[in-house]
Amino acid sequence: MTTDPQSDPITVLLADDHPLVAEGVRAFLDTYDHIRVVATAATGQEALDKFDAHQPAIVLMDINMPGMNGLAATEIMIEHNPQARVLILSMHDSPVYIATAKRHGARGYLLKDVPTEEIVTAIEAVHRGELYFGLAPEPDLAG
Amino acid sequence: RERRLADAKLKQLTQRIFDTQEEERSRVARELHDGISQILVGVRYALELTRRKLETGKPGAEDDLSKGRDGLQVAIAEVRRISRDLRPALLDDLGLGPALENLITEFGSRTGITTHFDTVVFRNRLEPDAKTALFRVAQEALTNVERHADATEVTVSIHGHRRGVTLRIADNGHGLPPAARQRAGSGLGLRNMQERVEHLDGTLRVTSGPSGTVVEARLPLKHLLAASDTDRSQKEPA
Amino acid sequence: RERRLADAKLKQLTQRIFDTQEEERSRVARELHDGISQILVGVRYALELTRRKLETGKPGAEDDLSKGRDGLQVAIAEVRRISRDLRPALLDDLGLGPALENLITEFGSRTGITTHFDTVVFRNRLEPDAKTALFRVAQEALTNVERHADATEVTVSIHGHRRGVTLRIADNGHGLPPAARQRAGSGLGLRNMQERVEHLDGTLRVTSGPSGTVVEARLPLKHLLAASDTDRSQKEPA
Ligand SMILES: Nc1ncnc2c1ncn2[C@@H]1O[C@H](COP(=O)(O)OP(=O)(O)OP(=O)(O)O)[C@@H](O)[C@H]1O
Ligand SMILES: Nc1ncnc2c1ncn2[C@@H]1O[C@H](COP(=O)(O)OP(=O)(O)OP(=O)(O)O)[C@@H](O)[C@H]1O
Ligand SMILES: [K+]
Ligand SMILES: [Mg+2]
Ligand SMILES: [Mg+2]
Ligand SMILES: [Mg+2]
Repeated sequence: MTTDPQSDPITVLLADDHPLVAEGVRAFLDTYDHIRVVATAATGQEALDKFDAHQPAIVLMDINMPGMNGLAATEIMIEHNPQARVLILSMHDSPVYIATAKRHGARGYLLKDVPTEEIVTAIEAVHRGELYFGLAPEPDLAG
Repeated sequence: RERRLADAKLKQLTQRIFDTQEEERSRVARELHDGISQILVGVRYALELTRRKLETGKPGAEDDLSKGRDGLQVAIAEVRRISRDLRPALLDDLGLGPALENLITEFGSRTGITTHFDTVVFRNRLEPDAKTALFRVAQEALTNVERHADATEVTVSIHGHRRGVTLRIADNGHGLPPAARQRAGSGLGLRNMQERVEHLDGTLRVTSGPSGTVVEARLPLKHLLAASDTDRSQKEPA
Repeated sequence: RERRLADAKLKQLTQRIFDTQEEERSRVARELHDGISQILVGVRYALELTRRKLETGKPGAEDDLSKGRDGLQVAIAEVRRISRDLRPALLDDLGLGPALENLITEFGSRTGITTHFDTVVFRNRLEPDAKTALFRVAQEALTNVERHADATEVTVSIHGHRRGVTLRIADNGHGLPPAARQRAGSGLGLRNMQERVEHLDGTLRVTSGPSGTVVEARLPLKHLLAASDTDRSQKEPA
């Protein structure tokens, strides 16, 4: 991908309850000039609040979080802000999760253990207005 | 004499119940200890090597790093599998329907048996105990189909109705052998299913003939929690 | 009638095992999925960052690498703990004595309770079922000491004798409350211990007073396998 120093960076809200994961994703994204993590959240509710406060271009959303989970938060977020671009980032590889995320209005779904560059690729795609459900979850789960 | 025989059988059964529990613990403990731990230790070596090469300026650090990363990938995939085999998160996160669908899909691709899944979506939620029991019944029944039925097709259906909820697993295999039909076999599978279902005041029916076997578990209405109308977001699924 | 009673007892036992098993599965599945997996993913991100910094010549690669290594250490320790809690490899590899010793040492350092371990080395080996049962009894008894006894000291002893083998867990806590003394409590721990021991034709005795509680499990001689004289190297320990 090429970076355009002229344009504003893509703002990202990162919601994940696991500090090691959140820190890791954040530190990795920090090495890209065209992406900026503007806020982090550790629960679904916090994600909703931070979204309202920061109006990020992209929300990177974990599923399993204490209290309201990421799927419920996504549904509510999109109900109130149809323009919100939510990209799920989860350990769950079952197509059922992916289908549920889609139904709740997510624009993309990524496994936490894909090659890390793919997170950047997906953020860019969703930011352009595309959907990103491209990954084949796992061969034995297809169908 | 008959009494002594019955006692001995009871004892055997008790031991098998303890044994299967202990076996599962041993298996998972071993998978973690001999599988995951070893992979992770391997990754650690790769990282140590990377560090040493970076410190001394020797070449090849990137290769060791990428070896470490590959090992980590394997470990992550394995942990995922072990966790899911123990209890699929789907069951708690999304409910019985999705968990069954996933179970059946995996079963089909593993065994090559053609699978069908019918579900009449019902807007009621199942109690956690009922959800777990029905999932375990389906799991046991599918294991039996794989091991004993010689079937080419299996249909699983779950639907709610006036009197409760019914789970049905039907295969087109050769049916139960006469001994098993009288539940005289030494297997725990059918017995466990029955125990689970009856404990929730439900019934288990196994019917079998040369054209296949049907396992049907019914649970009474009281295990269905009516969906509150306000809870449209399905935050706590069946 | 007696038979029906036995059936009912078996049913209860089965149900109890289902419940504890399901709980254990959920707990371990969650520990793996929400704990280990997340740590490993975190490590992966640290490694990816290291690689990116090496590739782009940005500074700090070594720090990220060492962060990754630290996370890996945590994951390895956690996997080890989960595995050992399920079933310690020591029990199968080295036998009951070492497994108990390890259990007790860990118990002491976790709880701060002073521990003593007495074992009269006996040259006989224990059957696997007996070994497992006694280990589980000790585990349950120690859990109770931690949760209920308010004790400052606990002594575990195991010794073989003419009539079999005796395991004893004695604490200096405040003893069982009256209700529990009649086994009227809703706890599963004491009941499970008794079930396990009686199943092997042994006896479980719980005595309790204001100066503490003693849990004593005895198993009959038949569960001891005489050590063959040639087998002095103890290749298959108790
Ligand atoms: N779908 C089926 N088709 C044909 N035979 C079956 C089927 N399900 C069960 N059986 C027969 O019934 C017997 C009892 O089944 P059960 O599940 O109780 O025990 P098991 O599978 O033999 O052993 P376990 O389940 O304890 O590992 C089986 O041994 C098999 O002969
Ligand atoms: N060492 C002990 N000291 C004091 N009280 C004890 C001790 N062991 C058991 N008890 C009492 O006996 C009761 C029954 O113990 P039991 O292990 O059967 O159940 P529990 O520990 O309450 O629950 P569970 O073991 O099923 O998690 C306990 O609730 C506690 O009151
Ligand atoms: K950045
Ligand atoms: Mg999470
Ligand atoms: Mg079976
Ligand atoms: Mg207890």
